[in-house]
Amino acid sequence: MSKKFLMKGNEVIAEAAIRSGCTMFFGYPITPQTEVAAYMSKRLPEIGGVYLQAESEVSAINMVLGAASAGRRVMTSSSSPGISLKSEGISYIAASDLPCVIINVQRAGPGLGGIQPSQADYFQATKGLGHGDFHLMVFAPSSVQEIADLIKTAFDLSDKYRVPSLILADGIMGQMMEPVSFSEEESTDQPDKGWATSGHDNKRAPNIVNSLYLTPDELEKTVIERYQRYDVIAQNEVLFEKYLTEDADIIVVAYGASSRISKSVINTAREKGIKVGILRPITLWPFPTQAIKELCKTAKSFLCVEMSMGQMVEDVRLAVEGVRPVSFYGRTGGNTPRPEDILHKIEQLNEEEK
Amino acid sequence: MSKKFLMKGNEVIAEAAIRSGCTMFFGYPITPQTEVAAYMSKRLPEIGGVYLQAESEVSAINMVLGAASAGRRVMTSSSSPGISLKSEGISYIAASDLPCVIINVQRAGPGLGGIQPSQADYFQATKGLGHGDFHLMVFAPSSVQEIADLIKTAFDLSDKYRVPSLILADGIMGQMMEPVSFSEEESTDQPDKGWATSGHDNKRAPNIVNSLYLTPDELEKTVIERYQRYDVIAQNEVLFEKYLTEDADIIVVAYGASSRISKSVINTAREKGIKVGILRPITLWPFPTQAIKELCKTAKSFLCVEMSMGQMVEDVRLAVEGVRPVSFYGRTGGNTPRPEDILHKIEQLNEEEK
Amino acid sequence: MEHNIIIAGFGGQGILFLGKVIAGAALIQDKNVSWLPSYGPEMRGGTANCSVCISDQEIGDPLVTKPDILIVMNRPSFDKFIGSASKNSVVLVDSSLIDKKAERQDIQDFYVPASQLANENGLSKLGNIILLGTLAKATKMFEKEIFYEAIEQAVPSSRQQLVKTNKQAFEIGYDFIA
Amino acid sequence: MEHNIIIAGFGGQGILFLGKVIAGAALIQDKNVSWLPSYGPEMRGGTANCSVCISDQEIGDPLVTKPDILIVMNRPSFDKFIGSASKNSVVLVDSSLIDKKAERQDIQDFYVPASQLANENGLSKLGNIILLGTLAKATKMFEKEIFYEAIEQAVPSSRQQLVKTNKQAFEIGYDFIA
Amino acid sequence: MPEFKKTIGLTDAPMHYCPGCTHGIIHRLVAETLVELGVLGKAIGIVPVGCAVMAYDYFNCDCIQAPHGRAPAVATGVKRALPPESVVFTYQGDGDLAAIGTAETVHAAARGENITLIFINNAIYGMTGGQMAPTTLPNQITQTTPKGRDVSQAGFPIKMCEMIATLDGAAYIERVSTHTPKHVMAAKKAIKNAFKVQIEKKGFSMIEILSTCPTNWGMTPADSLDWVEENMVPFYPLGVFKDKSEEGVF
Amino acid sequence: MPEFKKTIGLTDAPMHYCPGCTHGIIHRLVAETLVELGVLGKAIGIVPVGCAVMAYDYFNCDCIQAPHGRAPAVATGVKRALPPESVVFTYQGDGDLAAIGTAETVHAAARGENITLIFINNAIYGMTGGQMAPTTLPNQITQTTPKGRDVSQAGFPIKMCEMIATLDGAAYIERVSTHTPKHVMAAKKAIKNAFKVQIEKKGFSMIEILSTCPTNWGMTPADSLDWVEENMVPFYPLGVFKDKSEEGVF
Amino acid sequence: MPHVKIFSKKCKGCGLCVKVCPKKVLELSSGHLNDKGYTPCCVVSPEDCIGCGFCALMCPDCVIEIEMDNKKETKK
Amino acid sequence: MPHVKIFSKKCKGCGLCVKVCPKKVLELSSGHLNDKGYTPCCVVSPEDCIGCGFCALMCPDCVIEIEMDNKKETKK
Ligand SMILES: Cc1ncc(C[n+]2csc(CCOP(=O)(O)OP(=O)(O)O)c2C)c(N)n1
Ligand SMILES: Cc1ncc(C[n+]2csc(CCOP(=O)(O)OP(=O)(O)O)c2C)c(N)n1
Ligand code: SF4
Ligand code: SF4
Ligand code: SF4
Ligand code: SF4
Ligand code: SF4
Ligand code: SF4
Ligand SMILES: [Mg+2]
Ligand SMILES: [Mg+2]
Repeated sequence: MSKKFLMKGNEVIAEAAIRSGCTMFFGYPITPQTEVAAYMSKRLPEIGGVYLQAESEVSAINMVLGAASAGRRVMTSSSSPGISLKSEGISYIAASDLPCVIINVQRAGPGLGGIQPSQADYFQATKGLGHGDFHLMVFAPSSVQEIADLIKTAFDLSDKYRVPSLILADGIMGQMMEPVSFSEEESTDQPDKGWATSGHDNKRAPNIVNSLYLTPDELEKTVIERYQRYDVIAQNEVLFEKYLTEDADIIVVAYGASSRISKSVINTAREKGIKVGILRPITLWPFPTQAIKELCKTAKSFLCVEMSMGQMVEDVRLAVEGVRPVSFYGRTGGNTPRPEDILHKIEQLNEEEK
Repeated sequence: MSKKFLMKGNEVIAEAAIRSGCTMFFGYPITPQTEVAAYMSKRLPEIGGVYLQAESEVSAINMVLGAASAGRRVMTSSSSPGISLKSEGISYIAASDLPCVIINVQRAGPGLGGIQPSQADYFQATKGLGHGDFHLMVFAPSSVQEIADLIKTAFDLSDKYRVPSLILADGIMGQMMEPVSFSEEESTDQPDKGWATSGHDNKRAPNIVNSLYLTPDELEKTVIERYQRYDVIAQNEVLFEKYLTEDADIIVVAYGASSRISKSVINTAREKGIKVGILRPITLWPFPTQAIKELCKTAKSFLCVEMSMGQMVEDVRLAVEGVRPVSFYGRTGGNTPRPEDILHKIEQLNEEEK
Repeated sequence: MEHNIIIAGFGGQGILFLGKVIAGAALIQDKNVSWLPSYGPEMRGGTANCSVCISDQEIGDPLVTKPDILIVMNRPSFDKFIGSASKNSVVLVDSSLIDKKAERQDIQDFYVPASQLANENGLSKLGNIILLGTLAKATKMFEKEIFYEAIEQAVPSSRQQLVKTNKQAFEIGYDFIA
Repeated sequence: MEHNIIIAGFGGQGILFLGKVIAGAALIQDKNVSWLPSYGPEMRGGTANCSVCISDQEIGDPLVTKPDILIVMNRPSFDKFIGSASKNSVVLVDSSLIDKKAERQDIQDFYVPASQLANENGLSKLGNIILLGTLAKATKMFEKEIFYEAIEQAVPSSRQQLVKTNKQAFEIGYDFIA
Repeated sequence: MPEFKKTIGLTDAPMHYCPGCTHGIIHRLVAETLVELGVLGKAIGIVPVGCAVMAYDYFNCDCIQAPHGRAPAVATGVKRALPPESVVFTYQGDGDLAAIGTAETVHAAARGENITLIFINNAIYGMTGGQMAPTTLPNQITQTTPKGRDVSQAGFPIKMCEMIATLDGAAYIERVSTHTPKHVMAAKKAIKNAFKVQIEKKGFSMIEILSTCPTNWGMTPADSLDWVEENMVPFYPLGVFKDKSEEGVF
Repeated sequence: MPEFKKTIGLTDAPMHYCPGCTHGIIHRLVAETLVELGVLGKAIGIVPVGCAVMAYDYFNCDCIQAPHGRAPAVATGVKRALPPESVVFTYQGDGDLAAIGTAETVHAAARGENITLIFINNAIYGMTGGQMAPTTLPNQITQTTPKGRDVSQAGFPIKMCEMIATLDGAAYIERVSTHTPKHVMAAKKAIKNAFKVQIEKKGFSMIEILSTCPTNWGMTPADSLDWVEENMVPFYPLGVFKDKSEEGVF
Repeated sequence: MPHVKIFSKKCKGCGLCVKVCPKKVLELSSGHLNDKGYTPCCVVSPEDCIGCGFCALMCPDCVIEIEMDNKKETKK
Repeated sequence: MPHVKIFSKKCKGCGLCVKVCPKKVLELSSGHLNDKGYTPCCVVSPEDCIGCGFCALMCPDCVIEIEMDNKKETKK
């Protein structure tokens, strides 16, 4: 096993990106993800990469658009209000079929809100991060180690499908230190980017990166083609973890920080003789709809735990389709779900089922 | 009956706003809603109001934030990419409990897309128009006359609940002329805005408009209080129209431009002996979930028609909860659903049910 | 009564205005009516067209794809729309700008050298209204007076001197066919 | 083995660093470990605290609310956290800064005038590490050498001269209790 | 010789700023000015995102907390919503006003918007922990310029007064400092001038105030004052860059 | 005496601009310059949202269509992604560059970003149908200033060259026009200078070019040229506002 | 002798060339529209052309080409 | 005689007043921390104070008040 370091989630985001071949970073400071940029500003120049602090999030995402157009692996990072500001640019990047990785270390909203952790940008990340029909691939790590692993996946898949990746973390994930080890394999086998606007050198026709199609039929065609890629992604790239679900009557569904808190509660509940398991979506888009549908066959009810007023729960309901009851427990405003409250909810559900 | 004018939807947006007591407008030009600003720039100075073309959509929404803080009825208008840019400001406005009216005359996306009509900002409008837990009241007119009526409702309810209103129109609604008449009643009875930051005149403690709460418990409290208001809205302010639904086997669900196209198809299908009706959500948030649930008792299946790759259909599925099949027909990229295609879909469903 | 109309030509030929006058006439007659322009950058220099629907029923789709009245004022529009006109539709062609005839037999087509007539009569840019006159005669959809009223309403109050020339143009078109 | 630790005090007292050393020691021993700071503007001047979890199992909630080890270095932190310490928990108090004793009987509390000892020994700002020494002795959670290694790793390579003073401070704390 | 007492323009809430941070001084100067000009009751303060984000707790007037960089836009909305006697000011850091808020600042000035911008230039992003600001000096070390600001990569600092003074709507533009009592007195005078310009409806005013950030500069508060004198003042010359207080801009 | 043939820097696609719109002239000047400097194959053009939105169909080099106003940020991303020999330019209207894109323009200049901005000032939002632009002249009638631009409400026009020239990263800033053949020739020279500055890595360059919008000005193309001469040139003086082409900015 | 060539199919009839031609060599066609719907520019007095290139410099649509008839020049 | 009053509970011990006092009237306490955890400022030689107000002008936290003891002055 390779060496383990004790590192902050934010630093791991940066280090893992660099190890994944990311050589360009454009950002703008915001709590609780400032360490990403701090790390990048130190390391990227050392490896001949580019670190640039933009004048705003809007500018940063457009620098990403430029760098991605030129064919480079590029990343930007922000937190909730900053992500809102990037939404026009993100829609453009998606519409221009550009690969890149975007980090959202969520803090509490709405508005300026607070700087404590939150998962209330789920809707925005999975359904509405900009105008128009499009998706991002959304990854939700629940440990510092998983951050390291998913960053690489996010870059690789983004290049493969030409769909931008979003890492949806939160203040806990970003600020927490845990042991982490990095895979030794070099990850430099990036697909050929023949489409990149890097100057035609008088050797080929001009490459154009564009999202404008004034003729509806043409635009519709590009959107449908993109949705076909989305279908392939939904077929092949869904990630989730199941824990003690096989015989479970109650399935907790939770991701990121909420899932690890929930998971520890599962063990306590099991000790009390309650048959409960957890399904942890790792990709939020594509969502593990099929896995949940499967569980409907064995489970009696679902409990969704989030750091929000209830957002992912809609996707759970869409998967469950009324076949089983789906309940919700959430905290917001920077509060995290309390293990005792989750346990209480589970006990209640267990009672009701009897 | 009061006099009817032949007016463009965009002009009616402006005129109706003025008749609803809106005296301030901040905008930035974008197709297909430029007539809103053009109209306002002419009329507002005439009545002593304020028209200001901002340097950007970001600036415009923040001017709205300022004017709303000062207690004035204020509006801004844009189209899809511009709305994305406003999303941080919208989240702030919602978080600061400020009333205002925001117009989105949707065009085709994502990215720069095209300028033809679209309904692909439904997700963004109803779930993700910014970071954090919050909602807007979302109104979807399907005729020029209804624009006139809903603008007034949007202002009144926004003041009443201190929740911002969004009019989700599209290029057809904005560009089309239809006859319209305006209600004669004066609408100046606006609720007292004792919270407004208009200078304390040394007569009261300072008023503060703010969305920052560094203590999670405090922030959570404000969010929960706001969600209680949302509950009241969901109880009392849902608007929808039903047409020929009573005996219908098939229920079409569609809003805005799609709904009027669908509605005419209903008549054709009825002539062919197919029992089909339509439910047209007028408020998209709150969504007429209950009305759809009711229809599940009598209808055999649902067909959702949208100018998108399928967005509102999720809310329909959430309402139907698997009790009945929900199918989808959509066009995107600026194309509009074709009556013959809708009819074909309905006929298919009718066949399947036999 | 139900009419689904497409009017098409170059920008600057008064295509949208013509649509507004027809829509206005329908409103005077208390019909349901909708008017929908094609919009966007192609407006400039390029082609312009608009859809007008007139009906006793509520109007569904405001976008006309199978017109029963088609008025075309340039060649690209002729080529684009002639095939879509419905059976028995009334098709008006500005023959001073379009040197082609419809190959269909199932339509009522009228060839009016409207732009030329307009120029000859010192009514330049009023070819559109000449075609309106012809349309009125051909379809009898509304009385002449209704159209006159609609013209009066559609002309901006600052330019009322145009009302007269518009009416002249209307008459020319009206009298062009028997 | 399982420990849920809260360390709290003023910003500038080395609260977060102390947490890192403990977490580092746990990692050397191949434990699962998490370290979570309180973060934000209150850092400055105000209070700072961090949660450290050490376990043989996977760690769920990294936010400690019921510590079995509590180290407090100022009065507000003492007041805030003393009630939350779990039964039989080990509580270390910098008694040079906190003039109060816990009223609870169900905890093992130690009062170490750490800041004062640090100043007296020319180790200013190392009150935190003195408390670490006491902790090591009181809990026997890891061998002294492990903590030394953890200190070496936690001190930035550019400031390795600090390793020595840190170890001195550790010893003082270690020897403070029997 | 004057007595010194805390102004009623400030509330009793203790300020959260770090020890020795001159944000506190500037708060007092603004608050005193509002009181002395008799406009506290007509004043609306727009506070930024930055260390001054909670200034609404300190200024004893109506306040709005604006999104990062957008204070001039919010101020525009407020000013135009209220009767012209209202007094609207923003209080913004360099990240807020000169980075993310560049467009809002430039265009409020270009419009001759009758508002006053109080611009705290501390050459750093204070609140987020010391990243490079648009005003960070060449070679200055920050969290995101760990080897010092390399202007060939990170760009040159922006001199806002010099830039904004080129705009036709700008009526009063001055740069002052807070690093000695004398400079504090001059700063007070400049702030007062700016508010007078607003009250007399002469157009847009902005006062740039050099300020310290001991915490992120990694210095004692006392040394920070010297650093302003030795490093900032030479780069950011103090003085009046535009004065149309007599004739106004319109 | 030279022959005139369409440059290979432009594609064969017919341009969609309105008759007589000088956007077309400027396209040609830029394209010719790229060819003459031998950098067409190394060039990446960033096209704006504005009438020039489809310029990627006309320039015979790699192109990126950028969000409204963000071309300088996109250009920065591209320039820094590619080897320093690459030649990156933006082509932006006044709404794009001087309104929504103000921050991006100012900061690209402040950074001394080694890119070239071609800035088409036609005093109006052309593409959206003739609304007021930041450069619309006082009293000029537009769709959103139906009684003429009232500077006391709508603000003063911005003189971008004057403003940007104050920034330390700006290496070459010039304003030219297109309303006579002579001016067109001078414009070509200015554009060439700007690209040379980029190629020689001297810093940021911007050429502001007065241009017509017959359609939205409501004039014939010929009259539009006169309008530029009589109204725009007096307000927007032509000339070089900054020239560090020798020494460079760094 | 210089030779002005106008691709009148691509001409938008803007008249800028007409305006700047010092020798009034060019004129817009009065009635005839091209396929684009414009009255294109025509060379009415080719013999007057001095080959100054102003027309080409001002044509926004690259519709004008100018050839210098070098042979003739050398023949002189 | 001027009288400098320091609300040491609110003092953050920043030392700006100490730095600018021309008469060295003020000093930070060496060991004692106040409730906020700071070593507050103390008036060590009140008799030297000339009431220049520099300390108050520089105190970021409005911790300093200066009273001019008018009575005494009139007594003189
Ligand atoms: C949209 C957005 N981006 C970034 C942030 C994070 N942020 C908070 S304060 C700040 C900058 C503070 O610097 P400055 O404006 O110079 O004020 P100072 O703290 O130095 O007084 C930033 C970037 C935010 N809250 N919102
Ligand atoms: C975010 C956004 N806002 C607004 C628009 C609409 N829009 C398109 S072009 C344009 C302005 C064009 O004016 P200018 O930049 O001066 O270019 P011109 O057309 O005059 O050449 C605007 C506002 C848009 N597409 N995106
Ligand atoms: S971080 Fe800097 S600017 Fe902010 S309060 Fe502390 S010293 Fe002042
Ligand atoms: S609208 Fe104006 S700027 Fe745009 S192409 Fe036409 S004339 Fe040119
Ligand atoms: S080259 Fe000169 S003279 Fe000849 S047509 Fe052109 S403008 Fe006229
Ligand atoms: S300038 Fe060009 S497009 Fe215009 S009339 Fe002359 S040839 Fe035609
Ligand atoms: S008033 Fe002057 S002399 Fe007295 S303590 Fe303050 S600074 Fe010193
Ligand atoms: S300046 Fe104020 S806060 Fe600072 S030490 Fe002096 S009295 Fe205390
Ligand atoms: Mg700052
Ligand atoms: Mg323009």
